[in-house]
Amino acid sequence: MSGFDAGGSQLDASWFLLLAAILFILGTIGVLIRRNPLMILICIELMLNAANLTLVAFSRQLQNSEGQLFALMSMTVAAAEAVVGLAILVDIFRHRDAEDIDDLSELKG
Amino acid sequence: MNDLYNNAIGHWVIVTIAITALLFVVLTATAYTVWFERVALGRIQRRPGPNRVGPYGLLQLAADGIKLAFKESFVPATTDRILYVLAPCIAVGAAFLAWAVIPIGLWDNPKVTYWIADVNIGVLLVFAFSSLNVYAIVIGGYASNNKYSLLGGLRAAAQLISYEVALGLSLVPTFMIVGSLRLRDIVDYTVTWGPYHGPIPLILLTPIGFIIYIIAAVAETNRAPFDLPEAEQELIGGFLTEYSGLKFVMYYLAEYVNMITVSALATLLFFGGWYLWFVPPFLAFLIKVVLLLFLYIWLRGTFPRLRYDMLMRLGWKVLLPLGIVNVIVTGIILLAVQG
Amino acid sequence: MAIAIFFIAAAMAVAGGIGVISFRQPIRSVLSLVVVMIALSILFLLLSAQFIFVAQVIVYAGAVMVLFLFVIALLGPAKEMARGRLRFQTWLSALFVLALFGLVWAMLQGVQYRQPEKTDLNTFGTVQWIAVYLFTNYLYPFELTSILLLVAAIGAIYLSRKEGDDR
Amino acid sequence: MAGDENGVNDDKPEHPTPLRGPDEGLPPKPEGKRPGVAADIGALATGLKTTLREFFSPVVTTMYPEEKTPRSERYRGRHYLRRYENGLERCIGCELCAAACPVGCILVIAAENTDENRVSPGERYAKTYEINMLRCIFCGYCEDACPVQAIVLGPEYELSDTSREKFIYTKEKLLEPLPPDVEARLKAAPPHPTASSGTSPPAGK
Repeated sequence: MSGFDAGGSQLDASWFLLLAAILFILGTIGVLIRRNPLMILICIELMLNAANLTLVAFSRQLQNSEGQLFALMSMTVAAAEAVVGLAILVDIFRHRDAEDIDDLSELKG
Repeated sequence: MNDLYNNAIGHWVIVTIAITALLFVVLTATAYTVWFERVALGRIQRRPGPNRVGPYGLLQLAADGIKLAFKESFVPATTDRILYVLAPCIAVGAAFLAWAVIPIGLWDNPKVTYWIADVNIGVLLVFAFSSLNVYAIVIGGYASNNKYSLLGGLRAAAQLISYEVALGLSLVPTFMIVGSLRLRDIVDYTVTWGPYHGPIPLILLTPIGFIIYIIAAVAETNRAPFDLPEAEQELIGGFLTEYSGLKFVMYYLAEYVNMITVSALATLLFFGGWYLWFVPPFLAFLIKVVLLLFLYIWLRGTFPRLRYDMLMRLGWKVLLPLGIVNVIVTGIILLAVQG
Repeated sequence: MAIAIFFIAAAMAVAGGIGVISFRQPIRSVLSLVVVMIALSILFLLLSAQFIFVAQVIVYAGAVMVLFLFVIALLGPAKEMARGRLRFQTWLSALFVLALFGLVWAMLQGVQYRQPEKTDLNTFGTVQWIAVYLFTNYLYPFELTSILLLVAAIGAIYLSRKEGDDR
Repeated sequence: MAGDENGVNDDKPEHPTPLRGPDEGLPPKPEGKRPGVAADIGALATGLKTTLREFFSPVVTTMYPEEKTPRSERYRGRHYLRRYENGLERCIGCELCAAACPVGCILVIAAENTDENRVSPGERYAKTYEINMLRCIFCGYCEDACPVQAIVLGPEYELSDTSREKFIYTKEKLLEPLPPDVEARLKAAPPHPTASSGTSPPAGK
């Protein structure tokens, strides 16, 4: 593994990837075990952040621009996703008290 | 000096001293901004303002501070205790962080620099830190568990996000002209216009940008006439309703630090920072900041508070399109000038 | 120094991540997520991605999460009910996820990085550097995301308007 | 402020705060044409100009504890019990002030004058004269009722103190040498003091 010089000490991209993996896993656990739809959205944001970290870490490791640009794009997508997701959630909460995602299993409004 | 700075430990010593000095300066400046506001508002209303504690009321702030510091520090019963205490801390932290990258002045001989960090994304960093400020208000409003506080917090969230867009957009022409985000480069921006060659206050090149900036900045700092989050008359203090004593002081402090921050930023971005004929740099900077602070107070003393829908309409339907047009026009002019 | 910063930020991020999934009140989860984001922004700075750092703080922490906070404050402090429809669901999911983590870990053990391209590290990650790529090579995706944002904004306005408010 | 605002104040509307509907009483809006952006900005500039002018005009505050606003001659403040020039008390203990007092804050207990102990010119004098200043509404009826003009309301209004008991003003407290301005006021309308009878009604009322 070839490391890169960050502030005078060797810090390998693997460290960042491992951290990103941990965060992604935490996000996945959240999506799986939490029931509040809002919480699931929050956990998805956490997973997106973890993905961003891998992108930027690879960008630095390979000294390539694409990773950072892709991270920017994914931030934009995350913002759009959050906006639409929250709008849907507010709409759902307006109609019914949905504290459990399983309550939303039927399509009837 | 340079040897000390290049030494690893010396570097940290200097940075620590700089941070301490800056904290001292900003805190003192904040105290006297409050004094200045009270006096200026008084004069606008033909009152003398504070004049009891110390000469010209200069120690009024010390008296107020002592009074507030000795108040009982309590947390109302049904609040979210952790968040309730955390919120004012966020306010102060976010307010002071921005000063890490604001350059105050520069002596040429001997070379002394008045800043902690001179980074090439300086302006963006200031925005980044000030964008965290909204948390203090929303969390404070939410944690107080009070409908007025909550309304104040929600208003603040909507208002701050709306005006942040206009604020950012108002500065884009400046960046386009200068071609750098480093605050020092923006201050050092020089032009050659026929026989003239030298630094120029950028307000001459982007007057519309300055107008949008000052309106958006007043809204960002929750100052009158955009002080809807704390509107005393309708929301009995908004997010501040449940706060008292030192926690209130922290919010108050943060508000005034933010005021000075945006004034300093406007000085750097539009008024040529620390350049003013023969005036020494630090003093020149101070004069410009004080004048901008006076503009703030003047606005507060003149205009009534906007209604909420008017605020949103002003932000989204007036300032935002104006900002976009300003960017486009500046771009066209730049293209025409530079070829 | 860099290693110390990395570990501090990583610890912040992991603690925040655990907070996100374990706090009962949504508002605390959101604030934990903000902690994660700020920790990640520090890591971005460590990876010399200045612009991503600023974008992370301004866009993610400063706007998107405020939106979450706004919605939570609007909907009130709804704690989720601990209803065990599948009692072993939590442990099952944790097991699967741990298996996934093991997979990633194993993958990371054998990772081989490509030889880095020769870039000027003085400009790497700066705003100018990003902007040059964003407005030349990657203009098309850039415009696409802007359209996506526009569509999202219109969709959100449509979704959140009141019933029968057909103006 | 004094110069240009007097003109505005002079032509007051007949009803200072008329009750009106949402559109009633508002100036009619010009038909078809909204005021332009320039007019709006002009209005803002006018506001800023006004406040700036006020900023540079002199302060009108009275620095209260050091300098006081002039009192009216008829100001009704703290009570005094007067004396005749020869030092005798005017009060004859008739209790008319206590009877006239709408809040009943005056207590008078009279005693007979004797030749050895002559306090007032009349038959009787007030042995006890107390006013509860917490109750007093400073209406001045006592002053009206007094046949010998013994009790008067002076110009003093800073009556704060630290306990409720201290607000029951006793005769010792009330019988104070008169301040010069009240003296002057009373000299302007002399009540013909008749030392012998003392019960003659005050002239000029």
